[in-house]
Amino acid sequence: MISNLPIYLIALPLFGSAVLLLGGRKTDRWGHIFATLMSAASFGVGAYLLTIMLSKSNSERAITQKLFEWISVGTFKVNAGLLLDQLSICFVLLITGVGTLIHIYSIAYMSHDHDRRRFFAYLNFFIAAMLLLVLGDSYLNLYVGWEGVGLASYLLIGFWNQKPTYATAAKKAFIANRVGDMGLSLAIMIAFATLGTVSFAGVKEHVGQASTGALTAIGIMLLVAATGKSAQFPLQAWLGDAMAGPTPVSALIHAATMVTAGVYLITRSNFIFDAAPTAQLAVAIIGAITLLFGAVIGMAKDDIKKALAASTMSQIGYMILGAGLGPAGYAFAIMHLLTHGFFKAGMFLGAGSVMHGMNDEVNMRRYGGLRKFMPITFATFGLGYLAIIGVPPFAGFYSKDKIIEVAFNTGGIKGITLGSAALLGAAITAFYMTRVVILTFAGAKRWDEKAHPHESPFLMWGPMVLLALGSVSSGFLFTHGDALRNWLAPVVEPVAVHEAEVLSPAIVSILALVLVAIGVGLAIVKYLLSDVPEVAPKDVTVFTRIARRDLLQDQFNEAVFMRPGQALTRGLLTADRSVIDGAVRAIARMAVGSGNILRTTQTGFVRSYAMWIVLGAIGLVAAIWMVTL
Amino acid sequence: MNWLTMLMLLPLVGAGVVATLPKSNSAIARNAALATTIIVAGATIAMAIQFQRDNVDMQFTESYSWIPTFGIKYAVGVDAIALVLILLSVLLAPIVILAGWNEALGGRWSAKTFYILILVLETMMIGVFAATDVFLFYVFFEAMLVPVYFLIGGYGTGQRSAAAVKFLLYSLFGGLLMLVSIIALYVLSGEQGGHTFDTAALSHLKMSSMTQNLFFLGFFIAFAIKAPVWPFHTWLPDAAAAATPGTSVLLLGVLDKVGTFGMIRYCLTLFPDATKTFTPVILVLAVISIIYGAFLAIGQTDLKRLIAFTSISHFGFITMGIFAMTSQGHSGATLYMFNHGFSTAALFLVAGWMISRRGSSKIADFGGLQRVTPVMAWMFFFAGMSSLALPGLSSFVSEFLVLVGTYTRYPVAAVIGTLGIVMAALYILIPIQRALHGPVMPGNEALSDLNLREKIAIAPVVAVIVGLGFYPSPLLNVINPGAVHTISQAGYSDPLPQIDAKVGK
Amino acid sequence: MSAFTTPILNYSLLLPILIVLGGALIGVMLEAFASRKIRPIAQLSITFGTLILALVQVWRIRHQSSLTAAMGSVAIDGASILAQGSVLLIAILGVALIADQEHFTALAASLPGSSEERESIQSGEQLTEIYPLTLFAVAGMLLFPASNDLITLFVALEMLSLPLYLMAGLSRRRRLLSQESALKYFLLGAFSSAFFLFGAAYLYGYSGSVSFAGIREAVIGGSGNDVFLLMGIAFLSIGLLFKVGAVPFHAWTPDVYQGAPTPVTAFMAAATKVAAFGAMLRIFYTALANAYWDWRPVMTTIAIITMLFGSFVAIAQRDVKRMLAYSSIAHAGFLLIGVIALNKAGLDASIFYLLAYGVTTIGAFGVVTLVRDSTGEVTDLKRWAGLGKRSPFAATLFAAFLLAFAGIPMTSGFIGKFSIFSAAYESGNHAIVIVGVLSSAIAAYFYIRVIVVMFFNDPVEDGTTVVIPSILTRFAVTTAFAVTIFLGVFPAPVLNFITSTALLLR
Amino acid sequence: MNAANYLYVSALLFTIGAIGVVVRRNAIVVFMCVELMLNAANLSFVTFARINGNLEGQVVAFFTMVVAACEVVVGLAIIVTIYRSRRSASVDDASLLKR
Repeated sequence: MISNLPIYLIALPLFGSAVLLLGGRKTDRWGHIFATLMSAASFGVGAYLLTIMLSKSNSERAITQKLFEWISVGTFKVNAGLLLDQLSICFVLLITGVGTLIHIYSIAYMSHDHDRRRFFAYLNFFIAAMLLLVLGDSYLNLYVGWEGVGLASYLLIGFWNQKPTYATAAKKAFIANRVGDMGLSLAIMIAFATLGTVSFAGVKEHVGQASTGALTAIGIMLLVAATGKSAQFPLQAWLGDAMAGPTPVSALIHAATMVTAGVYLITRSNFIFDAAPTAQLAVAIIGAITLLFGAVIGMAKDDIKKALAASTMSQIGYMILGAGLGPAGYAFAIMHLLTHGFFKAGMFLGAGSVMHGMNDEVNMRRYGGLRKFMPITFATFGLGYLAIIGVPPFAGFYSKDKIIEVAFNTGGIKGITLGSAALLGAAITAFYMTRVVILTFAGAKRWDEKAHPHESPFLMWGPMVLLALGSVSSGFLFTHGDALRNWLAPVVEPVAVHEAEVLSPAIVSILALVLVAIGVGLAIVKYLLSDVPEVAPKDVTVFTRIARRDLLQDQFNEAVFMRPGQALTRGLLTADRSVIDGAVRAIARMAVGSGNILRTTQTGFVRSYAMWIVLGAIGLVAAIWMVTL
Repeated sequence: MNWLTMLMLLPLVGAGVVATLPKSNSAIARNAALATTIIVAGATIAMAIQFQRDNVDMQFTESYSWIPTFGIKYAVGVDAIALVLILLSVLLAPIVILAGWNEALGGRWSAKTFYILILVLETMMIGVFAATDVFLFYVFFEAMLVPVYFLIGGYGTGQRSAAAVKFLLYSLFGGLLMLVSIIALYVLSGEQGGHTFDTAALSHLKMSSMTQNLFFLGFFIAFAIKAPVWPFHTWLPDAAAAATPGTSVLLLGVLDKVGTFGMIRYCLTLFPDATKTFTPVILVLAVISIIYGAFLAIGQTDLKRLIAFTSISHFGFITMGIFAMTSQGHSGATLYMFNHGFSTAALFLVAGWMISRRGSSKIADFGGLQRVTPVMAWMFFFAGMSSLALPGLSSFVSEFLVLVGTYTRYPVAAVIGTLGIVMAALYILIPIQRALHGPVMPGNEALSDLNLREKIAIAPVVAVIVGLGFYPSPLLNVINPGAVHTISQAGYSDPLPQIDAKVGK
Repeated sequence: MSAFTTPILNYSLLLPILIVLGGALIGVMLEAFASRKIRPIAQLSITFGTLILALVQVWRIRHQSSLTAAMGSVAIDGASILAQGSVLLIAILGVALIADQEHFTALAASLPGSSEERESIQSGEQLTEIYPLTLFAVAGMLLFPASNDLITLFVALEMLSLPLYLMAGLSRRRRLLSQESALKYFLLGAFSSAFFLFGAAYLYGYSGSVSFAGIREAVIGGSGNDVFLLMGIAFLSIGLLFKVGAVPFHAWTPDVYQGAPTPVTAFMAAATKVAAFGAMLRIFYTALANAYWDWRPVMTTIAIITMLFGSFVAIAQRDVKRMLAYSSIAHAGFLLIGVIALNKAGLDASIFYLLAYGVTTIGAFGVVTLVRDSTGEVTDLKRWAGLGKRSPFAATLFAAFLLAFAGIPMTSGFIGKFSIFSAAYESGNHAIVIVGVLSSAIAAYFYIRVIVVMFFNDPVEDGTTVVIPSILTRFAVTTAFAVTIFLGVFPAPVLNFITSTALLLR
Repeated sequence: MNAANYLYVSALLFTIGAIGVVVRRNAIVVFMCVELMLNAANLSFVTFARINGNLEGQVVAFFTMVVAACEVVVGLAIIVTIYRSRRSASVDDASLLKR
């Protein structure tokens, strides 16, 4: 009975999406409410399942549901099956919980858009696909959800695709994701060729027999997949542009849930990475690079959503780093993922609320002093802010510090490098987040007369408040008595013996807080105590300029992939016409040409015909003669 | 009951009926043709239900002496792959007629002639897949060019006659090369115990490896042109761009499958050793097709040509799957043929509707259709997603099977082939962005959305694509035993997973 | 000096030839004595009657065979009966086309453009010498493949050629061209017969016998002077290759095909090929079979050149009749493949191919006779544009004939090509099969081009019309069409008959 | 005298005839050259009859003469017609049909 429930998690929002899409305009009036109900119902099922899981002992909590045999060819057997275990339930509740809140928020946020029904259909579709991603019991099922969320993300980024730049942003996201998907599909192929199975259980069971080389290959490919979906270096470029979508989308998909799928994938594949240290190290390095990369970009952005997006990239870098630290880090990566889900979604909704009140203005230099006009937004955003920069006892403090600590604890140069990067990232985070808060809510007002900032309606601030509550409390709840670690233990199997502590937790915390304080201080000095120009100053250092241009990520992609690709396409187009088809046409021309030449032998003069006969006779005699000789 | 003969006769009867109808009333001809194709589809499904899944032998066999002088038989029968492709053909036929409701009117000749040609073509499509006598196969293989030639040249647009000629000559040339091999096989069979064209009997001929290689090439080049595999592809974009959408659907959806079908049925079973020899070369060609087709698709400015190039890329996948010689690759390739038929049908039919409404096939002439004609835009989007093998749609299952099946034996080919899935995103999303997104371009404001008839036509296509995406088993279970049988006949078995292989040592 | 012995003739076996000759003589009488009014209809019925009677007789003797029907000069065996049957069938269809007197000059002796000519046309006085001429030619064609010694062969050759020379010059329109074609045909024909005769002399010199059996014995014995044999083979072949239009002895073909009245071209193209290849098969399969090492390489070369040349040049043609002429050259090449095969399969295949090709040729030229403007036939390909629109009947039939020429399955041409190629492959001559296939591909190009012009090009309004065919023309082209398709779809009965009948007595 | 010499003569005559056909323009002369070639063949036949010691070759000669006579009838008819139409018996003038 219980094992039949997980499918409803997916089926409910999927049904909602189908009803809204197929129903068309007839559902315009009640579609948004229906979709919200479907999402909430899914959350309800999730919550019920959680209670059931809680009632069982830790090792018996996983629920599997086999639906039907999906693909079965030879030894390649994949069931359409679901796996609800301690790891996936975290995601289920995050997705449906935050998702439902954002549904509610969107009812108000999108109320003036006459395509609201379509928006909710996409949102519901996203919820379903994301749930499939975290519930699939094999890599291939995960893959379906994986591309499904990519599609949903594409549709939602391009929701206002009548604007060509938005449509381009959507396409960019899809393609960057596809590059990652390529990694995932290769990983699945290698897994099948090596282990003969692609289900999580099967791979886990056989992983001990496989060669390290093969496992490393799988791991690297999974990492590629994760970098695409989670906007990690070097496939990070799409995330900033993805902010073209409506803000609730940014909150749900590009902050709280979808972009964290990479972390889920790596954590879910812990058995592979644990057996492939090289791949694991690569994960950690990618995470460290990205957390700095995102943070640097974040410092230079004036667009509030892009600043938050850069922050997201950076925070996911932390999670990936955590996941790359092995058994000691998985739980903290997930923890940071969950807390981040709360505070970043909250901040995005806050940003949406600000934009809602500011005629969709996104440039923070045109904000200023908004705290008076939007007190609730300011409060919830502020709580999220405190959480992200890691001020105790807010959520981010618990999760981020743990990752830094574990990074140091891996020891050696690796530990020091990764740990230092994480620490540095914390300082930069503090700086740019403070900058965002100051530019938006503090200081003098810099908006023009047309804007009439006002607080958002209840349907919008309600969810923000709930998320802020999460930002405040979740960290403590998760770490209290190692609750989350113990909960996840059966999935990620943390090593029994603790590694030697290089730095004690206290020292790490103090170090981090000092650095955060420095970051905050610098930001205050620069943005609160001095005037903020309404137009971004031009006379800045090269470093700033590069940071504003996203560390040249687009220029790099353009120079390395797009331009040569376009040149290659043009070249091949020409080659196809002139070389391949040209050869065909040349043969045809040659045939006609030789026909035209040969027909000149037909002079019309009977004597020349007789000459042919004579020559033919001579030739014939000569030939027969030669043959006989 | 002589199912297959009946299936082949039904469209001919329909064509006869259509021929007696008055020329002036095209609606009657169309209705008669539609009714015929629906009856044929129904009959085929009735036959398919009786197909025994686990029996790898030919079923519904019939055999009559046709030209005893040469040992030629009218011998038909179906195995799994033939059944699947016949199903594809007969299912697409009514859809094509329904979708291209007015296609026949703009042609050089009457609508009546159009439907006669379509029905005759349907007979030949069934015949070419059902033939178990090589000679009979060849007859259908070549003869079916004629109706298509007239369909392209008589009812197409643009450079239709040049395209029709190119199509015909290309195919004919390939066919003639195959004829040499067929003749050679026939003579050889005479030397080894009696002239025959029976496919099964021919597969037991003894040949030196050199002979086998040459014969193999004769067949393979014919099929590579038909499929088409790079570098024999240049006829396809021209033909597809010139033909009416319905004809293009049949051309890309069914006729080209004769090539890949032939590779399995003839190249593999008749010349297993040569297949081994040539596999590396063919895989290279297949991989090139995948990438090359994708690149050129990206560069197209014409909607129809774009779809044609995507098909070249897809045929690369199919070829790769076939020559990977694993059960996954084979089943995947067969399923791919079926799925590609439907996803191309979706693409071409919707593109056809777009083009006929807009009066242009240039992608640049469209823009903002999502706002003007949401349903049509959705359908195009859906077809595009199917073409780029979005998981959950049928083409994903087949594409992934091909890739995974190839990887177990030829990892490099599979890895390069995987690049194709990224490029697929490009070549699908670029036209989607240009045609459906952005502001409404001038000239598109007044386009009408799909009408009920068009919705009815596209609905089964969508249903099949979605249905088989989630639940491919009905088809896979039919295909699998045949696929395993074919590769074991060719002397292959699935590579063991590395861990089991190690244990085996 | 031995006493004079009466020759023993088996008249029933010779009857087909004699009937036709008799009919021809009656025709001559009619031409001389019958009144103008009844002459055309009388000639026509006599001709048809004769041909049908002869055909019936051929059918009656189909299972007989004898070398002694005329003292060893004429071989009546399966092969000759099949060839004679084909010739008669084709002749019947051909005469059906010839019956449309619109094509022929009323008075061949009148000057082109003279008042005499105008008067004769206006008065409706139509000379009908074409019928007896046709019958004489048919008689020669019946004898040619049955000839079993060099004398008969030569006489038969001239018997079929001389009337054809005249017939080529009888066109009503474009008489200068027609006369020119007659002149060219005649001069070159006579020239090649001289070679033929010279070759015959050397074969006689080699073997000491004019009979094929004697030559065969000499070749097997190998005692003669090889130089004589080689010269004999070479020169004799020239005469035959000229008749079938093989390169480089083909030059007359396009000019004569174009200049001659189209019904004559049809008859000539179809029937002459049957007769000439019939004779060629007999000579090479019986008399010279054992010298194959001498002639096969050379003939292979000629076959290859012929196929390629015909196909290539046909591509460049702008005139339908010339195009068909070059196509017939290419087909001569394909038929040579059958001769070279030198096996039973090759014999069967050649005979089937000849029948199929002959019938299709009649049909194709038959359609050409229908496309006219006010000044007569229109053979310029450009002006055939849009024929499919103007006359679907004519265009569809012509397309079918072209597809048969191209060897598309479901037509007789395909079965013919298949059987010829498989026979050649069986004989071990793989290269020629490949060349044959290649030139088929090239040939397809121009057949298809004509279809494009007819169906896919827009009609030009220049007065080109398709006349309503007369009953006989309609009969000829529809029969040709029916046979072409029937032989493509159900060739089994005919193939069976040929396989079980075809045989060359030695 | 060696019989072979007759063969040489015959071959020479044949060659002369053949060359004549190729080089001469007048249709009558061309035709006469063809006749010369036929007669060369006749000479060969007769010579071979002598060499082989049977009569068949001589019989052929008679047939040839008859046939040649027929050919003359047909040939002259054609040439005369052409001459009347064109006022010229040059074979080079009759070259409308080409290519």
